[in-house]
Amino acid sequence: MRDTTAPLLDVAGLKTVFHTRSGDVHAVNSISFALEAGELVGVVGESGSGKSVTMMSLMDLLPRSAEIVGGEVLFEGRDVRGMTRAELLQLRGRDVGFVFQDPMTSLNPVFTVGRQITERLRKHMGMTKAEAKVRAAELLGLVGISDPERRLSDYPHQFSGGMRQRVMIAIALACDPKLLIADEPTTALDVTIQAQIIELVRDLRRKLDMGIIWITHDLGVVAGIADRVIVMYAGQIVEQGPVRDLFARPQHPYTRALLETLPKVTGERSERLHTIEGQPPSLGDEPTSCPFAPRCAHAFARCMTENPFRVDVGGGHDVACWWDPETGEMRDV
Amino acid sequence: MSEALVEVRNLTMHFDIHAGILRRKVGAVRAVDGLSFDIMQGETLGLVGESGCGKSTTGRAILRLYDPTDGSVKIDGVDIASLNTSDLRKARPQMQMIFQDPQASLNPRMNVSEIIAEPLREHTKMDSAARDARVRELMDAVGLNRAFASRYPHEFSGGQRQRIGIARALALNPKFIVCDEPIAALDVSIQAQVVNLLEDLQRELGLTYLFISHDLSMVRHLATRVAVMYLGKIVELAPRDALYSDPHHPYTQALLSAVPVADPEVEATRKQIILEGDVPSPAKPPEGCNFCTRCPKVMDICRKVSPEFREHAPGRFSACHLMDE
Amino acid sequence: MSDQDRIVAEAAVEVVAERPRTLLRDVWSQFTAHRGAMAGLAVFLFIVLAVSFGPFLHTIDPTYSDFRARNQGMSLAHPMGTDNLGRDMFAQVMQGGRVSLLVGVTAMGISMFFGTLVGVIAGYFRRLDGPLMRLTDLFLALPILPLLLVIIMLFRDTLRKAFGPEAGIFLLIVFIIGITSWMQTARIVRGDVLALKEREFVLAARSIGTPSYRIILRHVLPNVLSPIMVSATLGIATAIITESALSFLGLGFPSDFPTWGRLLFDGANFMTITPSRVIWPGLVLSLTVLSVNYVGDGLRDALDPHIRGR
Amino acid sequence: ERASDGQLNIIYWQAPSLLNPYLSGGTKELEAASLVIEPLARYNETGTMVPFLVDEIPTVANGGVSEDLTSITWTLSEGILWSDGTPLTAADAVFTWQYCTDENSGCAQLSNYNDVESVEALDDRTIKITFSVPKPFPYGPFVGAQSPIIQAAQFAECVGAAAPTCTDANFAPIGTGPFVVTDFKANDVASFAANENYRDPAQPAFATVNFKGGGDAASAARSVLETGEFDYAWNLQVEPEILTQMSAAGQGTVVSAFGTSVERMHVNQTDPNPDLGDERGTAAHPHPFLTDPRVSRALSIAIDREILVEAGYGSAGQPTCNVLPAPAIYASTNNDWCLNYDPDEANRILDEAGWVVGDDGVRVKDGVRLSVLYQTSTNSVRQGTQALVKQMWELIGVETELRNIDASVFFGGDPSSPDTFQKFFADIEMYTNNFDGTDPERYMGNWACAEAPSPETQWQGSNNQRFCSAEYDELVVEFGQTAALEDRAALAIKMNDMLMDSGSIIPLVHRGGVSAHANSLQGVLMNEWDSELWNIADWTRAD
Amino acid sequence: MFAFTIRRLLFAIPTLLAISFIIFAILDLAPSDPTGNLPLTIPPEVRAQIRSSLGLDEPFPIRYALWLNQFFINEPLNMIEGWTGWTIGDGERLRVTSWATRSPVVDLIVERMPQTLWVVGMSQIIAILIAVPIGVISAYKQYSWFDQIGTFVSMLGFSIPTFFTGLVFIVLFSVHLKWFPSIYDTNHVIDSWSSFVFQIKQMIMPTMVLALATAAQLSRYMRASMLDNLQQDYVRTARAKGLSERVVVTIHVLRNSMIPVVTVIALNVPTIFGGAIITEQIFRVNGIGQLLIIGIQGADIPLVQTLTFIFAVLIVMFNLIADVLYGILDPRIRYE
Ligand SMILES: Nc1ncnc2c1ncn2[C@@H]1O[C@H](COP(=O)(O)OP(=O)(O)OP(=O)(O)O)[C@@H](O)[C@H]1O
Ligand SMILES: Nc1ncnc2c1ncn2[C@@H]1O[C@H](COP(=O)(O)OP(=O)(O)OP(=O)(O)O)[C@@H](O)[C@H]1O
Ligand SMILES: [Mg+2]
Ligand SMILES: [Mg+2]
Ligand code: NI
Repeated sequence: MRDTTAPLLDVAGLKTVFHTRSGDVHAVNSISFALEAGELVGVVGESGSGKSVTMMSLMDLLPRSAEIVGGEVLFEGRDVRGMTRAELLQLRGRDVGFVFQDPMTSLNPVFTVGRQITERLRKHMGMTKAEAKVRAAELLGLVGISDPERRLSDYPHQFSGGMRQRVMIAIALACDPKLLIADEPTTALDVTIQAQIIELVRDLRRKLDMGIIWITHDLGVVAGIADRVIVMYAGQIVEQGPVRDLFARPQHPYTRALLETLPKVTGERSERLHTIEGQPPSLGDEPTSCPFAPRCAHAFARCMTENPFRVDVGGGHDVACWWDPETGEMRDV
Repeated sequence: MSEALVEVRNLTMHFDIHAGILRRKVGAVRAVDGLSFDIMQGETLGLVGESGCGKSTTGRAILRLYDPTDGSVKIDGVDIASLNTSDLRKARPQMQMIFQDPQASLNPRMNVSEIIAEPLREHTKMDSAARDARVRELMDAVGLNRAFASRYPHEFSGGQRQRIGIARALALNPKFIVCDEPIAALDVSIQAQVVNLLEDLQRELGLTYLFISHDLSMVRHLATRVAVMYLGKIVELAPRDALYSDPHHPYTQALLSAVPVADPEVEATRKQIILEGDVPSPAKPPEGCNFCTRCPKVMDICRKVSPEFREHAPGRFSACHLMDE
Repeated sequence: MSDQDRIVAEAAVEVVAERPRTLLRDVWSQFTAHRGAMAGLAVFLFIVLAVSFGPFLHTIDPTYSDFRARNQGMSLAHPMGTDNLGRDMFAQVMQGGRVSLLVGVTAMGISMFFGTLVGVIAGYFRRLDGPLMRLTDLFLALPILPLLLVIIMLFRDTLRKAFGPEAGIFLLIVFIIGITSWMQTARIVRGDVLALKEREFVLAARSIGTPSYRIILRHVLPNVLSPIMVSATLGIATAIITESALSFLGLGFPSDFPTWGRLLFDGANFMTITPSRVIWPGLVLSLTVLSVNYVGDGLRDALDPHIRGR
Repeated sequence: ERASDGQLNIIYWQAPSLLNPYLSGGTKELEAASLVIEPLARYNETGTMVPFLVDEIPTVANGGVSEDLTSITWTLSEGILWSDGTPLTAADAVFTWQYCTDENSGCAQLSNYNDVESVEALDDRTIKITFSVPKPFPYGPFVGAQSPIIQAAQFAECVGAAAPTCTDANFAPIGTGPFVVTDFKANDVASFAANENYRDPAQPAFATVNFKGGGDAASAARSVLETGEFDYAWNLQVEPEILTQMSAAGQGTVVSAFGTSVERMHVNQTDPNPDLGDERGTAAHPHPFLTDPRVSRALSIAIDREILVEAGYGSAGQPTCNVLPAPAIYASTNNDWCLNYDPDEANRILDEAGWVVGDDGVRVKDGVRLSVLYQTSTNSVRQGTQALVKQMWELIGVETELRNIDASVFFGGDPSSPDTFQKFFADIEMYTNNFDGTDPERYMGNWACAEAPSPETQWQGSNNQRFCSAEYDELVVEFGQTAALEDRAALAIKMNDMLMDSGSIIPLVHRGGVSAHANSLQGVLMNEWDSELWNIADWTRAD
Repeated sequence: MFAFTIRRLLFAIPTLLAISFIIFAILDLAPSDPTGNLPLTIPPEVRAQIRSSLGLDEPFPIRYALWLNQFFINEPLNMIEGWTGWTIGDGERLRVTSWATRSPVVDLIVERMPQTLWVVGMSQIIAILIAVPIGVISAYKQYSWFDQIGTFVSMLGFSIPTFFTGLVFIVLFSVHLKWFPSIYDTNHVIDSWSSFVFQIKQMIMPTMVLALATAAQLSRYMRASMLDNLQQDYVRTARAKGLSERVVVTIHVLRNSMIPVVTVIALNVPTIFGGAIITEQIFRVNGIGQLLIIGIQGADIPLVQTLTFIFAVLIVMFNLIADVLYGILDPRIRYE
């Protein structure tokens, strides 16, 4: 069955809509990207740009009000959206690990941490209770929790935020997944704890060779760990490329502005911060123009009438923009 | 440097913990534990530290939103910590606060002009026309469209809401403003707008800020001096550039090294000091130096004696036994 | 809730200073979208109007007994039939409705007043929290129905004497139902106030120097209004039901003073002779409670910021 | 044959709280206890005395009652045993008297032993009761359900203050009756079994009795008439049409019997005007208009009693014009004019008396409006009656204000409450009264001048309407000295007619008891003079 | 957790004392007269004598102290004696005595407890069995037709007074269909299959009336609580672990949703006792509710005082149980 040549994950034209009482929200609009095994892709974008919804759409973990209205998700060449319920459960349980945004609420408060880890092991690895327990302790140790056997019988509220996030990672890693999706795993944490977790993930990556999608809005984190970066804006991918290339050669005005607004801890201190004026658009309708155009200093008339498609700028780097930063002119596409 | 506008001496804020059958006091959360520092006229003092280390508590105790357990806070020569209710009320206009969560700090049932006018109603005898005029003025000052005056907070974006909060804080022409993580809840693209606004206002109005944040890079951008807190205590206080280029305290060093930089080239080579373990609970701080449980340079003495916070180079204060050698 | 859903394009507003969407209007539009609640509101209003103005159209005196026309089924002259003394049921149902609704609304008013007062004070003033909550617990531990029965039995004549037969018993019943049902509201309100007190806008008001009572009036009360409103609607329903239970146990209003509960109770034995005697009071009673419940449900949804705007 | 008919199911919707009638005056307790303990003689369904534990009723004629009417001697039948097998002796009767008259016992039947000087056991079977005054009707003690004989052996420890502590005895007295208590749950259910030692070896026919209480009258009726779960239901104060409808189910029969209960209006002869302060409602201030018999007569004749009966009583009521309607020999026929509903006549009388119809339809005389405050206890039938009467009186230009007072306050007799029926701070009040047994002497004595409640008597007394006539008082005395039945009857009728003529009482309905029994139950003789269950030993089950 | 429980227990004592005083005082102020219901043929002197034999003459504080002593010391001692067969002291103690039955109030209550407990207990169990699935399904399929109908039915159940439902039941099932007896037999003993069947039959109507009213309310709580929890992040985590929907709902969500519901159930129990007053009256279950009504009607003050107070004790006790249950179910509280 397995297509060895196919990428680990291949997403094409994914569209997700929320049906709300005050109308539809087009949270994800035609997202396409691919992920190779062992690769770490960082996804950045501001709040509400659709990062979480995209990832949730992949494994159909959306809330009830959401509907995937189009697109294709291939996991190792298998069509995820066409899977039966059982296959999907198997996929979620065995091959994909999720780490969610908020460690405080993502664990079930009434079950012990041990139970929440072993549950997955027993269901998907067919382990006995005792085996699962041993493995769970091993996993807790792996994510750097001391005295893991004892902590297995503790409840989530007895852990600190950083430790809970590590427990989430342990759960995600439980069945040696091929793909780990981490949704802002460190946003809620302090920098020193964030450093610990980043270190941990780097470490695990070396050991386990998983594909990782790492969502964040901290460009610094991405710069530190990612192989490739996806920049999202208003439910779309506006730019995508290898990390060094993207930081060295940002193509999209939004990416550029983002990098410019950031103050730094080292080096030159700018006198005044750059700002991006205006607000992201509301997602009530499917965009027919470039969603960034109203805030863009370089917008052309065409940007207001047509939504730019992604243009390859070489080196696996592409951008959804017609403005060419090198020339300051409209791209010839 | 100019004279001190705010003098904080031995500021201590403990929250009692009650437990047991009779709800007796069994201990205290030492949220703020004996802080002493000055804030100069017209400067921005940055206060950084990890979550739960007592930054907000410090800010609130300085403004006497909490009654401090101990210590004194002089603002412009008046000891705020010991004023009675009515004198405190009279002293309020000169000190104001901007809050972390722009959504939570605005009453959802009041419209913008009511929110901004509230301090005016409390402290001035302006008639409603004068108040309206002043509200307009303030809205202009913080860059809010006057047409929004009768809108409700939920109709604004985060950055706009924070501007409303700032306008409210400015209404009474304060001298001193505590900014409690005013940008933490905002998106990167919006943070810059607010920070620039704060800077502009400081320049125009000669304000003094206590800028609380855990974003070290933003503090670097904004502050003139920076204080680093750990578990209820200031471990290091120094002028900005000195602190960032040459941190003395091991915690400051670790903190600075942990901040990721948005540049893959730098990141690839950056040396990080990874701290082990979690921050101890402020209810049960370790014996000796508070940082001794995680400090990479820990010595025996650190586990026994709490280091003194003192100035060991001009303008550079810290609390570490390493400095005492 | 993320910011996104509420953002208004700045550019558009620059030009038109449009009428602001107030919170109230948001709630209202949300409420109108709740079909059950709208139906409930319509039914409830209809019943209120009918009992208030019905007697002007259907002018038979509810106490007039036309002995020859007793135990009649529904007819044009007596749309809901007559009782065993030949009194017109329709007139009695309307008369009873006035009382029942008044009982519901007044008792609810009393209980909301006390509940809110105690809840706000307990939640806001730390020092009073303990004593007030103990008091609430104490009231919660009182066996309401038994005590209600006892108190009514004991004091109804004293009050009757003081205020006249109808007003006296009315005051007693309403007061007792009110005074014994404020505790839940107090608890809910206290919880909300405790949370509100930690919200930064209250802190902001304090940093401005707003005195406590104005903080309560300006910042706290308006924000606890929604749970109070929801309790209030449910309170009406409960009070009406409680009154009818009292009537059943023979301790409600006197037998010459119709309420829906009383009519239902008096008519119960005639169920098989003149079904209209129980069907109508039962129907309006249930409809009222039902509609009020639906309105409460709708209000809850409309006031919940997490449901709103989704 | 004894115990051959299985179980008898009786429902009393007011459940008995104990089975010792001396500690509770309630009918439900009396009747439940009547299955077990018996008096020397009972009244039958016609109000005639029948011997139970004796062979013969003592009279002056047979020498059982002394000539001077101060003593009566009863002789117990031979061989009567208590249900525990011991013989019944005269000492038990003596004990019973001592038990009830002990000062600390709070005996509810004390009035049955009024004027008793001594009770002696002349021998094992002979009981002599001596009175302090001549008793023309000496059948108070040990006659009727109110005064049964309890076993001395069982209650010996329970005299005086100890009476309430003897729960076992109070819940399960040993008796001579057809049944014995096997289990008693207060206010709920009593279980009885046939008494092995009952004097008639063939009785009772039922082996056990399940005596259930609780609920309301309508559901009790339903359980006999519609669902057939019970054989006998007592006191079915239910709207008549409901009973009629239930009977249609064919499971049971409604039976009724009439005693002496009369639903009546008392017409206040004193002025209840609150402005009078302490003298309110006293003889010092006669009522402004109700002392005029013509007004009262008009009010009476303007009431359609048939409708009142039909609306509230059905077969349990008959229109009456006498406050003493029974037994038959005492019933007057001189007042039957009132049965004839005649509003025109009423109008005529009032016109004649000088009451002129005013602009608002209410009659006025000398500036006084013919407006009355009409009070009664809270009860749906009474409120129905009030409403109907109010309308009837409106037709003759009488304005009526209605008031009802909770029964426990109204009848409670608390001197500090202004709302008791004795204070009578109203113009008209309505309730039911009756007398135990068949002798009206004490009852007719109720309306002597001295019986009027007043501040001096702490508002105690039975002459609630404050009727006062020297002539009547003389008749009361005479009654107490007359022995011959015919003479007593003539006196009683005369007194009744005096009361009626004075207009101080307007009788409305002669009320009877209504019960229902299953069609399969035979031998029920509905009796209002004694316990309804008086002849339960004779009851049998038809197949 | 332990300290918490003990603390609550200690708080219960002053609460109960205060309540006992309130109850005693209210009833004592009552202008009620135990002889008020006696036939009018009983003359006033006799009434006065009956009143004094009931001990109504003592002043208020003495009667209160006496009652407290009887209730808190004598009665418990009696019970202990009854259970163990020991004799403590001389065994002669003044007990709280009912005026109407002249027997110890506690004995009456003990006699009536079984009926009440049977009916109330069964109705609670049935109510839970009905309400939980309805609540769960309604929440899981929010706004589906099932949910809409469930909402409507439960609100209907809430809005029809129990006395009315009870009567309809009787007319329907006893009179017309003759399925169930309309009168509860408190003497019935279960000793065979058929007597068991009879017991079930006679319990069906009263329990159903109570259960329906309770279930109506419970299912609303259950639904709300489920809705709350279904939105929580941990549900998404559970789904992401590849657990089936059934496991997610019945294990993860249900367990969390039950926490508030269980306390609602516990807190509801005393109310149910109150509600049972009406049901008992209708079906003549003659439990403690009916005892209370008779006591009130007959102005049997000691009985009413004691019963009301027992209700208060029940409420306080179930409050305590609710708190403890909360702790047991919710580890966040357990480890406080
Ligand atoms: N349950 C929902 N109902 C309606 N709209 C939703 C819902 N969840 C998300 N959205 C909308 O979908 C869009 C994308 O949301 P998403 O959570 O993916 O953003 P994000 O990029 O993850 O942001 P953040 O950085 O804040 O996590 C937003 O506009 C948001 O308002
Ligand atoms: N009202 C209070 N009662 C008890 N403890 C409190 C209270 N307020 C704060 N604390 C405790 O005091 C400590 C310091 O809290 P504070 O809010 O000042 O931290 P912070 O540095 O502002 O953290 P953050 O970055 O998360 O805002 C924390 O451990 C907190 O739990
Ligand atoms: Mg997200
Ligand atoms: Mg803070
Ligand atoms: Ni939200």
